[in-house]
Amino acid sequence: MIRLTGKAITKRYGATRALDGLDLDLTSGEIIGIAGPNGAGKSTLMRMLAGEEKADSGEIVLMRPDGPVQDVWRRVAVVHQEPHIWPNMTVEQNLAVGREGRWFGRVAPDPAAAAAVLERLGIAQFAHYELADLSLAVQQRVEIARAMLSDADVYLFDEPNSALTEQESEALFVTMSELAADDRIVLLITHRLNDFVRSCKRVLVLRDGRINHEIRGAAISETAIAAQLTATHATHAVANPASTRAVRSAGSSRPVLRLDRCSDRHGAFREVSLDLMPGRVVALSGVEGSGARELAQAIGAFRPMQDADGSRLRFAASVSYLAASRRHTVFHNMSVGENLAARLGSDVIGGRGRLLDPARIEALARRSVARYRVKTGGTDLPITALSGGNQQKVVLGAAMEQNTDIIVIEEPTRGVDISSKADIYELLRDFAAEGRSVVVFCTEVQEIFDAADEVVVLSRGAVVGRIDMDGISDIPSLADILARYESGTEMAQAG
Amino acid sequence: MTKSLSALLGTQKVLNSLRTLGLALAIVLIALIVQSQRSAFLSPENMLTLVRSMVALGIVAFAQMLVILLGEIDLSVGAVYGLAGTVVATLWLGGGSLPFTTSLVVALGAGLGIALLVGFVNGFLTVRAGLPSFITTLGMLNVADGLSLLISNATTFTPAYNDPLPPAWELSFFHGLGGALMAYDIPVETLWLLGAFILFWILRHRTIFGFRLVAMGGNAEAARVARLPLRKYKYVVFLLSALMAGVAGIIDFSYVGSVGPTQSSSLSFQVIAAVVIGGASLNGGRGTIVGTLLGVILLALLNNGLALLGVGSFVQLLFIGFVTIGAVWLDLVSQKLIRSAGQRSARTGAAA
Amino acid sequence: MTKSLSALLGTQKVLNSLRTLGLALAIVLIALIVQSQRSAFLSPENMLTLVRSMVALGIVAFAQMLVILLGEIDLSVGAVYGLAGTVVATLWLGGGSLPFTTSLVVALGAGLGIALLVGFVNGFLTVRAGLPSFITTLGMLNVADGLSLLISNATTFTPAYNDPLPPAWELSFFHGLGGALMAYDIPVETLWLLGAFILFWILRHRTIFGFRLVAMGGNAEAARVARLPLRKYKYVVFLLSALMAGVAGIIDFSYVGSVGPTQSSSLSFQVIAAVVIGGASLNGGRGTIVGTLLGVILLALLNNGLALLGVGSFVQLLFIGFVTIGAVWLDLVSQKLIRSAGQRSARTGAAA
Amino acid sequence: AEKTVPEAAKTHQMPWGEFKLAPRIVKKIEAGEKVNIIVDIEGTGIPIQGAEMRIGTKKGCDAANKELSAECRLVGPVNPDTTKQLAELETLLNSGQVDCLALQPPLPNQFTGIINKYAAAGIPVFTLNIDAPKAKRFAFYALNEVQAGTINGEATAKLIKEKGIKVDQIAMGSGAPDQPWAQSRMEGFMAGYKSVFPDAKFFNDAKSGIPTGKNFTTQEVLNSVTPFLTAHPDVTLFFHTDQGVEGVGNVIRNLKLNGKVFTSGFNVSGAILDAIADGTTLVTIDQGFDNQAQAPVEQCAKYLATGETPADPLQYLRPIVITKAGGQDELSVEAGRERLKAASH
Ligand SMILES: Nc1ncnc2c1ncn2[C@@H]1O[C@H](COP(=O)(O)OP(=O)(O)OP(=O)(O)O)[C@@H](O)[C@H]1O
Ligand SMILES: Nc1ncnc2c1ncn2[C@@H]1O[C@H](COP(=O)(O)OP(=O)(O)OP(=O)(O)O)[C@@H](O)[C@H]1O
Ligand SMILES: O[C@@H]1[C@@H](O)[C@H](O)OC[C@H]1O
Ligand SMILES: [Mg+2]
Ligand SMILES: [Mg+2]
Repeated sequence: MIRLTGKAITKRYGATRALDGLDLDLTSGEIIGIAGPNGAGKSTLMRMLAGEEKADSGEIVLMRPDGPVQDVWRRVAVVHQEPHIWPNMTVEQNLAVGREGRWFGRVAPDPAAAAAVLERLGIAQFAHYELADLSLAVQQRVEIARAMLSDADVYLFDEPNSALTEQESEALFVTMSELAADDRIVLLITHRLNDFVRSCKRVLVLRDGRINHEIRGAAISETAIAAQLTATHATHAVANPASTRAVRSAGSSRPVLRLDRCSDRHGAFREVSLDLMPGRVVALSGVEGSGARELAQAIGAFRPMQDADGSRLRFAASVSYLAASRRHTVFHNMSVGENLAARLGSDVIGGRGRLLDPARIEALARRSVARYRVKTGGTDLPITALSGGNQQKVVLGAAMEQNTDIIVIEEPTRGVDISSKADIYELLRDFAAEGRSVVVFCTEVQEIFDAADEVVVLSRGAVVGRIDMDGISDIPSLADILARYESGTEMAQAG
Repeated sequence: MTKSLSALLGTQKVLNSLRTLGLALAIVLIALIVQSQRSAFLSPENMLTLVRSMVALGIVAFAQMLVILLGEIDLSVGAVYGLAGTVVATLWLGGGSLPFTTSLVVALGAGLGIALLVGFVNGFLTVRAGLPSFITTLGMLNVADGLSLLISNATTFTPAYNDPLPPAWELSFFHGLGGALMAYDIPVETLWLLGAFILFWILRHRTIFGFRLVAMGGNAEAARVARLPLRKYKYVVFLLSALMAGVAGIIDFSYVGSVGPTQSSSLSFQVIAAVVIGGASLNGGRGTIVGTLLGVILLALLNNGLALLGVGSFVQLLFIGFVTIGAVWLDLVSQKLIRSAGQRSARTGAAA
Repeated sequence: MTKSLSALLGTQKVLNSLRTLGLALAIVLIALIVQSQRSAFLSPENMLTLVRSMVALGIVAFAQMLVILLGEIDLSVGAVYGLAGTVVATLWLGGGSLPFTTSLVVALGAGLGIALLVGFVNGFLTVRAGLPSFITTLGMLNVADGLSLLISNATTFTPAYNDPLPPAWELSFFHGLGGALMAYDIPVETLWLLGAFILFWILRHRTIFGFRLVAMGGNAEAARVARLPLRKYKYVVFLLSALMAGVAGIIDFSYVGSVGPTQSSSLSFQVIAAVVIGGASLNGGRGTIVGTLLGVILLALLNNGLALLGVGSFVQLLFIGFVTIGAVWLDLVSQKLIRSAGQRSARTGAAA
Repeated sequence: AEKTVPEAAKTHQMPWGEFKLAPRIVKKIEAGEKVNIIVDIEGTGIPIQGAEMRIGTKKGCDAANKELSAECRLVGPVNPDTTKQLAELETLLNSGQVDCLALQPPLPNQFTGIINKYAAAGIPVFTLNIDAPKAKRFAFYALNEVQAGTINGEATAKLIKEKGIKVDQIAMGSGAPDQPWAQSRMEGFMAGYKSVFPDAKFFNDAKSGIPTGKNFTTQEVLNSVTPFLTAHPDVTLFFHTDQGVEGVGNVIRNLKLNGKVFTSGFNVSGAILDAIADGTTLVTIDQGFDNQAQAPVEQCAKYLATGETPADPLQYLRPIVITKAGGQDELSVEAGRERLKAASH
């Protein structure tokens, strides 16, 4: 058995206490979950355990049956919240970095092991593609593959599946349990509470830089964890989608955008017809390569789209688009406030004489920070000082403040904690309620269930199913329908 | 007292505004040393000389800073500087290889026009063809140099002694562009520097244009996702940069009173050095107008100081090398000190 | 047929290796044009001249490519090139400002030693002080130039006519470093180019070192987290770059038969241009040795071809500008074509 | 037009050995084809120098065509660049494009190797402006830099004496203080000046010239000499080794030091002449860049047509001294203007 203990770990960034005398005692053999609101210190803890940064004080000990380990970090493998990958290198080369082996010759990972891992994660066909050309979901799996390929005692997974679909996550959890069964310490951080329920026997709740609570065995349930997480804003119960849904489906009239047999320039999807009705949230769903993500990008005007006669489609409605990867949404050189204002025009942030008015930007930033529940020491802090989930809230806020006719978001609540998720769905609904339209591309069934009024399922570039969420009462049945559409066992029905 | 200090330093804003403190410090230090050796340093005449020597470098550097803010580079400015002056001279005075002459006003228009044309080509090739701006502007540097030599036939032009002599009003108008002296013998050129500084400061720090340049330069991909008009802005910065180079070439021509073939790459180099010394990042997304001005001052001061001291040319090179490195180092160290002082005080403030 | 084509193009690997096809195409095109105008172009003598003119540029560029691969830059190479030659000359031949002379072997050691010292300082300031390498190496460019002038006292040295004349074996040994002719009148210098190409190709494409440089240049933060020895590697590339500049300076001294104060910045500029033309990204993470060689060939070919054609020196600048841009453009277009062909075939392959 | 080539041209005994004119050149001349005379200078874009040498080449060519049918070309990098110039020389040699070469190497003796290669290939080489005395060249056309500096020093000193100007200290500067020609001019100037004022005090010596900008532009001179003169009020005479002297004149005017501070130097332009008329500049030496290019081109033709070459390889050209009033062996400002016009049109 392997045991990892941490004593009084403290880490401060300026005035922020990211870890505040945290104590930890973990043993191998099971997947241990770590839950906690955004900014609680989860990723910071990971960085300390992996030795990527030094703690201000405290002690971390890794005890193997043959004695304590000298450099703990050598025995730790990490899957980071934002993939730490090399966009200029191929998938295969990414796997080889840091474990190149011999000094001379062509550098490549152990071919058998690499092929097996890539196969298992379903990305073998991309082995020779540069990562810059691949989606966040693939990048995330490359990050996972890197961890899998290292021989470690401790495996840290920081929101490893935030961009993965149900099936892809499932495969990941199987692998994780195998690791645990192989007597490794496996840690899982996620905001998808269901993940804890299905794979953990022990869940630690981290709040304000300390382990605050522990739930074990049968006591682990979504409501139990949620209760711990939302303890401070108890008023924010998990949203009840069904109640609001009824109101919204009423006021539909003319579509905000009408797609009539539209196709992707590069053939990612073909002959898609779709009406975006005002007041409604449409979810696009489909596995990697189905064309769903590309359709979202095309509606977001981020990718060229052709209409039925092959000419480039331009639409009259204004659109704002938010990509999945924060690498592509965060202006890392700017402050929180500046990020919130970055998408806005001079009509909003300009003052007299159309010159920028710093006071106005400041006021707007403060308002947004409150509105989107960003946990930050101030609007003038660099955005890189924020936790992953809080960065997501900032970029989401920036996109929503644009006030366009349509908003298209990939993975809207990626990395966002449970209580803020509900807020965000509500904000999306409010946005739609003003006669506008929301399109989301989600990989998580729960999110589709919580957010959408309508689901469009794609497979191999074609729409294979449309689901009106009015008829869906629970998540398992939604998952079931989605799975059947995606595997092609049920043909499309008129939407 | 520590309380108020901490309150002061704790705010990120103050930290940001102190960014180029070390550079300013280095400048003061050098000035003190020079002054202690040569009392003529602070004389009004020398101060005027110093400021005057910054004019071309400064106004070209401000615009270059915007290019660099976007993560691009404009190597062609030196050549455009030369080209604009040469075109004005050849068209106005004749004697080059053009078969006709024009009035001064037309010549000035043509000079600025050709500068803008180079800027446009720089923009076009970078934006539309997607070439790295290093290549685009390196190519255009050669093209502009070649054009300038072809048009002028490598002649040196001197309006005041030209044959035929231009009309008196043209001569005095041209002299008024940069060379004429105002009260206290301040040359008109210095007004251009002042004007450009104010203009570019506003552009960078008080317009949505400058704000977005920072965003685009910091993360072009995110800018694309946010649908910021990246391509349009690229055109604009290249046009601005070329225009300022053209203006600098013309007003320097006016001040000096003559124009001839110049080695163009050296100005480009100095300009970029000034911008980088001033704290801008060649990767884009970081850079201020005040920093750039400080970079320009440092370079001009060094040359002025070394000339004042009468140091031999070989040793001058050593000085320039060491001082450049030293000043930027000082800047970096002071930034770190301020930052950690800020954090410490923020911490005690939070603890209290 | 389409099937096999798609199978071929579908493999991303082949696509990757076709990266610099367009550049190679541009070179062939230029060669064809020159040959059609001047049959002397393909003569063995001219080919030798052409290859010879690439030597210094090439070996310095290979090392510079590694620096650029890391996302850094080394502006000091031109100055180090001059400094190494000057130090060797002054120590060996006397007549500069040093009060003593040494044997050739010691002088050579000192020449390379001082090059390495500059490389070390470049590395130190970039790694330890955290200065941008643009500043570090710009500073060291001036320092090395200054040193070179101070040490040599701006003298021009000619070993074969020196007073006192060095021992005959030293003269012939020195001549043998780069100037001597081998069979078919091939100068020894060309062997250095060949050797450097092979060495750096292996280093870049067949060693962990090269592989990690790509990783570090592509994402320094990820490299840090993966515990790659970023700082050590930075030292190494700056040392390598300075060493190669020193070697180039010495073998060019041997070939030319004399050395004197030269303008150093132009070599630095050419070297960086060659690397960027060869497809390397100044942001790091992208660049190959074959590409760099093609960049070097393009620049050398242009000079050679224009001289053969007898184009005037002013018009030459226009050509150099346009052709540089054109070649890189062609490269880009061909890359896009190949890539989209690959994607199309990959898709049809996947659909089938 | 058939023509025979004299034996003296086909083989010629030079101090450094026997020269054999390339048979292909002989054939060319005999067939009446145009011979190629190439003028290769260190910088075709250097202010004043580049433009005047271009004109000199043309004038030389006109004269050459009286001897035989010739085509002349001015080549060389735009700005000094040793590597580039060398590669160009090699290329021209290999492609048989040169029948006679007039060469300005960037530094003395720097191109010894390539000159010898030309000689071995049977191509006559003449040097101009900067010499390679150790190489197999036929003759060198330029000023004797030390002598020209001395003449300048003497002329300047005489004027100072004549006008009763008080000179405390003399400084010397150059756009290229590291270059041999600049150091020679400064050396000469010191000697010439001291022949009149043996106790003259110099701020610096020939090896430590004040740098005034390596591109020889007026801007650079303004930025360096202005502070220098501001800081050194006791420097009342500034000798400048090249066209930067135009800028020094401007500095004196700008600083309102007319009548207190004076300058002398090299080269000629409208502005320099005006500064002489103004009295801020005392003496300038017009190097006659046009003559420096013209003479070797003419000599090329002469050798190929007649086999004659000067007995003394050092063909120093007469320095053209310009002062306000002119005088014996000196041009006045007006005469200077006339010459300038002639040299640039
Ligand atoms: N580099 C940094 N500089 C300043 N503050 C930081 C830095 N990194 C983290 N913090 C702060 O430390 C706290 C903990 O951050 P951390 O990233 O560990 O949160 P988290 O639990 O992972 O949140 P999330 O679920 O949103 O990812 C936050 O308040 C954050 O703002
Ligand atoms: N042993 C070998 N000898 C000669 N050429 C080889 C050898 N092995 C591979 N090559 C060829 O050399 C070229 C480049 O080599 P390599 O495969 O290392 O590039 P790469 O690693 O894909 O480049 P990058 O690291 O930039 O992605 C390819 O065209 C490859 O086919
Ligand atoms: O007079 C100088 C000339 O002799 C040199 O060759 O180039 C620069 C000139 O100023
Ligand atoms: Mg986190
Ligand atoms: Mg490789």
